[in-house]
Amino acid sequence: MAALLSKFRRPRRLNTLVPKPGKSNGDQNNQSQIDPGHASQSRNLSSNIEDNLRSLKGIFHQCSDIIFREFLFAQREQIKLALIYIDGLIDKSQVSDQIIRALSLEVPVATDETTITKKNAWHYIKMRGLCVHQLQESQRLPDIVSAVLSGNCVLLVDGHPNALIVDSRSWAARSIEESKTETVIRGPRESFVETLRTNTSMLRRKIKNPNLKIEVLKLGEVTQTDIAILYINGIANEGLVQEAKKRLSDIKIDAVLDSGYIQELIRDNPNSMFPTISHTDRPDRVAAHLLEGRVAIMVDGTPMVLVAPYLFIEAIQTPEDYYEPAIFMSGVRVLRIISLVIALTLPSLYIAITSFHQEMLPTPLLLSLAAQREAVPLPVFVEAFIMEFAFEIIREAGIRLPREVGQAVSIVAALIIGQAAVQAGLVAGATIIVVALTAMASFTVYYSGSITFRLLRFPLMFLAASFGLFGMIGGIIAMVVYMTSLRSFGVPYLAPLGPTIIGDLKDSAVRVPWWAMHKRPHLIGQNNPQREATGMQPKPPQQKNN
Amino acid sequence: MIKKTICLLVIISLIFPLGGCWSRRELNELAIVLAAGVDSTPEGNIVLTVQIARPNAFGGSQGSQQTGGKVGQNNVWVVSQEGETVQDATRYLESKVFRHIYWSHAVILVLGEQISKEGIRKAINFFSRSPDVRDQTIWVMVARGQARDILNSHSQLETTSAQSIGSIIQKGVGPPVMYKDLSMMLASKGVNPVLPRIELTLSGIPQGPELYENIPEAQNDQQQSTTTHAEVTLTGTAVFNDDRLVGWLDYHETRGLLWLKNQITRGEITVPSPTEPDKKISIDITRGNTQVEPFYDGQNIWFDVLMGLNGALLEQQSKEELTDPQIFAAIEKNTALSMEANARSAIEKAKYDYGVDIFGFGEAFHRKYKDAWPALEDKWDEAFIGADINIKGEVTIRRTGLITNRMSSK
Amino acid sequence: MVFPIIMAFLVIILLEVPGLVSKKMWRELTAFAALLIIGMALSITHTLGVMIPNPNKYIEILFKPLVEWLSK
Amino acid sequence: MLEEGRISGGQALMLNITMIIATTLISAPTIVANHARQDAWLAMLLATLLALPIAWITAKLGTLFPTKTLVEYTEDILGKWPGKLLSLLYLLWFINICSVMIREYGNFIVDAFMMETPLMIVNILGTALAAYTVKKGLEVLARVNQIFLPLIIVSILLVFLLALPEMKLERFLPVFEAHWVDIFRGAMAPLTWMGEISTFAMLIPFLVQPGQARHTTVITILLVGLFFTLLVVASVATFGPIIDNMIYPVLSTTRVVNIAQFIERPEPLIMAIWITGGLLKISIFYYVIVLGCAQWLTLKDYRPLVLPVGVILVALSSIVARNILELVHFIAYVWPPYALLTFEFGIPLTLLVIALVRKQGGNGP
Repeated sequence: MAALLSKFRRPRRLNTLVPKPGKSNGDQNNQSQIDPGHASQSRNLSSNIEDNLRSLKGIFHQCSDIIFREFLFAQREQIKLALIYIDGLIDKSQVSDQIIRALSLEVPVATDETTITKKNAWHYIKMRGLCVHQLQESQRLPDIVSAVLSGNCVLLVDGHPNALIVDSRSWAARSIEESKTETVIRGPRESFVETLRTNTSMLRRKIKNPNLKIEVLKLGEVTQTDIAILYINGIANEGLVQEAKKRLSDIKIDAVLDSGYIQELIRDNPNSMFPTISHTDRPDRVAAHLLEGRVAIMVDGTPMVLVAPYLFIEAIQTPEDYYEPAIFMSGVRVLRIISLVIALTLPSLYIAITSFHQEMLPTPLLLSLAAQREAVPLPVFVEAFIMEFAFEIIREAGIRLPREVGQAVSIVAALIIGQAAVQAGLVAGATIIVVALTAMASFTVYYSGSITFRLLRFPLMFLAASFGLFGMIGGIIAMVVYMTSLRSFGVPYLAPLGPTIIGDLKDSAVRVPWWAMHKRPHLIGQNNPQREATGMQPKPPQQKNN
Repeated sequence: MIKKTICLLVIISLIFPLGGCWSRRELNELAIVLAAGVDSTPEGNIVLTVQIARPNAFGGSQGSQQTGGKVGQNNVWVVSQEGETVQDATRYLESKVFRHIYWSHAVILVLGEQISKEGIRKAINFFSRSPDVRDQTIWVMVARGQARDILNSHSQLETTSAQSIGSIIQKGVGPPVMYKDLSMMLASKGVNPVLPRIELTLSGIPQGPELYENIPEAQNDQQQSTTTHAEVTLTGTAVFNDDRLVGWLDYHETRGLLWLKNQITRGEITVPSPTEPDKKISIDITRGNTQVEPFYDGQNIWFDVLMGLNGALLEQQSKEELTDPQIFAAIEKNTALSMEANARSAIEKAKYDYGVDIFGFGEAFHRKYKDAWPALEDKWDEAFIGADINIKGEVTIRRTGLITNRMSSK
Repeated sequence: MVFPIIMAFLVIILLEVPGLVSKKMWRELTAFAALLIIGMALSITHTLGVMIPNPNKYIEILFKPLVEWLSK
Repeated sequence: MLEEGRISGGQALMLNITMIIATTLISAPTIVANHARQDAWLAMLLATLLALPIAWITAKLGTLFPTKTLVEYTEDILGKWPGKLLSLLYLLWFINICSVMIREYGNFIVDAFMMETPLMIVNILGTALAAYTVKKGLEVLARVNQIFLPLIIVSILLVFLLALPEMKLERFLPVFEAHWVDIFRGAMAPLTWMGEISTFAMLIPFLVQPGQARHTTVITILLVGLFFTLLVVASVATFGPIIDNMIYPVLSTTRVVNIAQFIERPEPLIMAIWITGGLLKISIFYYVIVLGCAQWLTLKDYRPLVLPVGVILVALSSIVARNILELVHFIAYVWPPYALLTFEFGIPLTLLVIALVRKQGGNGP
C-alpha cells in the first residue's frame, strides 16, 4: 500500500519552504501552512521524543482537535510515550483500553521488568505491547502528520526515531441506508455511505475475488482526500485502467470534496453537456459495471461512486432490469426509450405541429385544440416556453426546500400553474398536458442523463418555433452527430447503436434473459469477453426411460 | 472557446432575425375549412362556398362552461365568394374572413349541379395542386342544385355537417369517391367518372331550438321562420362523360353500378318471397365479389360478369319453411334475379341514356387485350355501347340469423 | 441581403483561419482562400441578381441527342 | 492518410444504401412510371441488373488500388497530369451532384411543408448541418448513418404497410404493355441513381478490409433495387395511371393512409425520413468532395475546406435550376446520359481496362 501511495504521490511543489527545526509554524508563509506534511517532508524523527513532540506541536499549532497524550511506559525506567491523534476520528475505547491502558499498566505487569530497557522498548511495544489489528511504522515526519490527519493514532517512543502508526480509525458516520437516488422494488437496498473503507468493503462482499483490485491514492493538496480506483484484474482492459490512473494522477487541485470534482477533471469532452462518466450510490450497480470491465473511482467523503466508461445507453438501464424477469423489463426499457424521446421532443413537436403543421393533427383534435387556443393571447412557443420554464422553477424549488415546505410548493404549483392559468385563459389546457407529460417522462430515465435532455429541450423548442419540424429534426440530427462523435475513455458514446454492435443490442432496447447474455459489452469487456457458459437455457427435465 | 462562442452568437444573430417564421401560423390565425363547395355563375365565374369551423363552439375548458349550455349553437360559419378561379375566390374570401383560409382539414368537396354540367376540371384542379389541401382523402360529390345549400345544412348528430356528410359518403349507398379516385377515373380512358349525388330532403321539424335552416324552398327572409328541417341525403349517383355531368342514376341503378364496379361491401337486398310474392324477404350482404371477363374476337366485344354474393337472411315477412332446400334455393334465385336486374338497369341507363362506360369495363378490356386497346381507347364509349354484357348472379345465403323458421308460422 | 452573406463569410474566416495560421498550414490556407473566394463570388453575384450561367444547361446541350431520345 | 477513421464492411454497405436511396426515394416512382407506366417495376428490375456491372467495375478498381481513392489512382493509371485533370472533372461532377441534391432537398421541404419559407434558408440550414457532420469525419458519418438508416427503412416499410388497403394489384395489368424501349428508357433514371455507387470508389481505402468492397457494392445494388422496386410497386398500386403527374408520389401515398380513423396523417414520419435521409446523403457527397479536393491538392487536412465548399454548394444549388420543373427535367432526362456515359460507367470502365492492360496495381497485398 505504501508503495502504491508513493507511486501516485505527485511531485511536491514546496520543496524550498522547509521549516527550520524547532521553529514554530507561525513563521512560515501561508503557502506552506495549507500544505500539510509536505512542508517538512525532508524531516525525519529524531530519537529524542521531546524534539519530535515539539516539531509536531509546531505543525499542529492551533489545531484544537489534535490530542497529544503523553504518558509513561514502564514504571521502572521512565520511558516516555506520546500518543497523538485527532479527537473524534479515533475509537476512544480502543485507544484508552488497548493502547494507553495496555502500555501504561498491563505490559509492565505481565512481563519481567528487567527485560524492558529504553533501547528495546520500541521493539517490545511493536511486537508484544500493542493489541491492535493494524500497525505501521514510519520515521518520516510528513507520513506521521498525514497518518494523524487520516485518523490514525501515532505512538512516539522515547529513544527511538521510528513512530508507530496504529489504525484506530472510527468516527461518527451515517449508517448504510437505502439508496435515495436510485430506488428499486426488487434487488439490494443498501447504498454507499461517506466512508471510503465501508464502501470498498461493500463491494468486496459482493465480489469475493482477489482480482478485485482497490488502489488508493490521495488527491487534493489541502484536503488530502483518499481516492480509490477499483477494477477487476483480468476483466478490465489494462489500457483503460492505465488511462484512468494517468488521468487521476494528472490532477492538481487543492480540494476534492465530492466525486463531482474528479468527474469534471477526468472526462473526455470537457465542454460537453452529455455525461461521459456515470455516478451511482448503489453497490450492486458498481459491482455489475466492474464485472463488465469498467473502472470505478471512489472518493472518500461522498457516497457517489464514479464509473467509467459511461455509454449513453445506460440512461435507460437500471439495476433492477437485471433482477426482474427479462420480458417484463424489456417492455419497461421500451417505455423508457419512449419517455426519453418524449422528454426531449414533445414540447418542440407540440410547437411545430400547432404552429406550422396543423394538417398533421386529426380533425377533431385540431378543432378542440383550436378551441382551447382561441382565448390564449400568446403564441404557442411563448406559452410552452413559459410553462416549461415554470416547471423547471417548481422542480428546483421542490428540491431545495425543506421537505415540509415541499408539500406547499406542489400544491401552489398544481393550483396556480395548472388550474388557474388555464382558467384565466393564459395557457391552453393542452400545453399543460404537454408540459406535465414531458416532466414526468424526464424522470423515468437515469437522472444525469435526463438533465441534459431537459436542457436541450429549450434550443429544440426555439428551432421548432422558427423552422417547424424541419428545424426540430435538424436539431436532433445535430445532436446525434455530436453524441456520436463523443467518446468515454475511448469507447464511442452511442456504442451499441452507432457503431452498431449486434451482440450488445441484447442489452439495449430489450434485455434478453441471463442465459442468453453470453458476452460482456463488446467494446468494454473485450479483454475477457465470455461471461457465462453457453447453452444454459433452462429446459424441462428430460423424460426418464422406464 | 471564446472564439467559438462569438461565432455562435453571430450565427444566432444572423439566423434569428431571418428566422422570421415564414410559415408559422398560430391556430387562432386560421380559418379551418371543413367543407368546400363550388358552384358556377351564369357569367362563367366560380362561387366558392366554404364551411369554416368556429373553434369557440367546440368547447375549450372554459368555453364549455360558458357556452356549453347553449344547445344547437352554430358550430360553423358558411361563407361564399365569387371569383374567376378557386384560388381567386379564396383570396377574396380572406378579406371577408380575416384569417388564413386553411384547407388541410377539408373533409368534403361538393360540386354544384351547374358547374358539373359545364365540366368539373376547372373546379377541382386547385385542390390537387395546392399542398395545403389533402387532395387524396377529400370526399367528392355532386349536389343536386347548389353546393352552397348543402354546406348550409346542419347535422343532428355530428358537430358539423361536413363531418356527417363525410361519413354518409363513406358508409352510405353510393360510390364513395375520394379525390384520388376521381383523378384516376378522369385520367383513365377505360372508365368515366361517377360521383355520389347528395341533396337536401325535407325531413320534418328541426330537433334543436334556434336552428335556422337554409333550405332551397325557403327564401332568405324566411329562413328563421322555417320549421321544416332539411337533411342531407345520398340519393344516387352522378354520371359523367369525361368531366361533364350527363345524368343521374337512381338508388337501384346505383346498387347495380356498385355491383359492377365490385364496390359492394355491405347493404341489403329485399326480394319477393317465392311462395307469397307480396311478402318480402331481406338478405343482408356479408360479402360481394364481382368478376368481369372481357372477350374480343376482332370484331365483337362482349363481357361476362359474374356477381357473387354471400349473405344472411335477416328478415322474412312470409312464412315458408326455410328448412326446405328448394325454397331456400328459390330465395337465392330471387335474390340473384334482383341483383341482375339492378345491374342491368344501370348498364342500360349508361349505355342508352348517357352512352358512357362508367363501370370500368374498358379497363378490364385493356388489361386482357393490351394489343387491341390502343385502337379502341379513343372511341371506347361507342365500343361499349355495342358490347354485349352477360350478367349472372350467384347467391349463397349462409346464415339465417338467430332463428331458422318463423317462430310465429304455426 | 448582401450584408448577412458578408457576415457569414466573416464567421467562416473567423472559424478557420486562426487555427490554420497557428498550425502554419499555409498550403491549406491557400486552398481555403481560393475556394472561399469562388464561393463568395458565386453567392454575391447571385444575390445581386446577376445571371450566372447554369452549368446544367451546358451539360444538356452537350448531351442533346440522348436527352431528346430519353424525353420523348 | 488524410482520414484516420476506418469503417467496417457493414457501415460501408449502409453508407452506400443511404447514398443511393435517400433523395431519390421520394420522386423515383414518377420518373420511372413516366416511360414505363404500370411496367415501372420491370424497369426497376432491369435497372438493378444493369447497375451490377457498374458496381463491379467500381469495386474492381478499388481492389486494384486498395490504399488509394479514385482521385489518387487516376494519376497512377493515366500519369500525373492527365490523371489530375480527370480527378478534377470527377470533383466537379461530385459538386454538381451535391448541389442538385441540395436543391432537390430544399425544394421538397418547401413545396410540401413550408410554402412561405425561402428555399435558400432551407438550403443553408441543410448544408450547415451536413458541414457539421462532415467536419466530424468519416467514422462519425458512418455511425450516424448506422443509427438513422434502419429507422428510415423501417418507417418507409411501415408507411407502405399502412397504405396497403388502398393498393390494388390489378393496376399493374396489363403487364408488358410498354414497349421494351420504353421500359429501357424508364430504367435509365434509376440506373443512374444506382450508378452513384461509383462514388464509393472514394471510400474504399477507408474500409477495414478493402477486399470487402466487391460484396459491399453488389449487395448494395441488390438491396437498393429491391427497395426501389417495392417503392414503385406500392406507388403504382395506390395511384395507377395518375402517378406520372405527381411530383412526390411517395408523399401522396403517405397521405392516403387512414387506418380506422386512428392512424391517419403519418406525414411527419415521411418528413423526418426525408430530412434525415437527404441530409445523410448530402453529407456523404459533401465529404467525398472535401476529401477529394484535399487529396487533389495534396493537403494535410481536409477540414479547413469544409466551409468554403459548403458556400459553393449552396450558391450552386440555387443556380442549377430556376424552378422545380427544370430540376425534374434535369434529373429525369439530362442526368442519366450525362452521368452514365461519363463518370459512372464510361470513365471507370476505361480506367479499368487501361489498368488491367498495363498490369498496374498489384492485386492487393
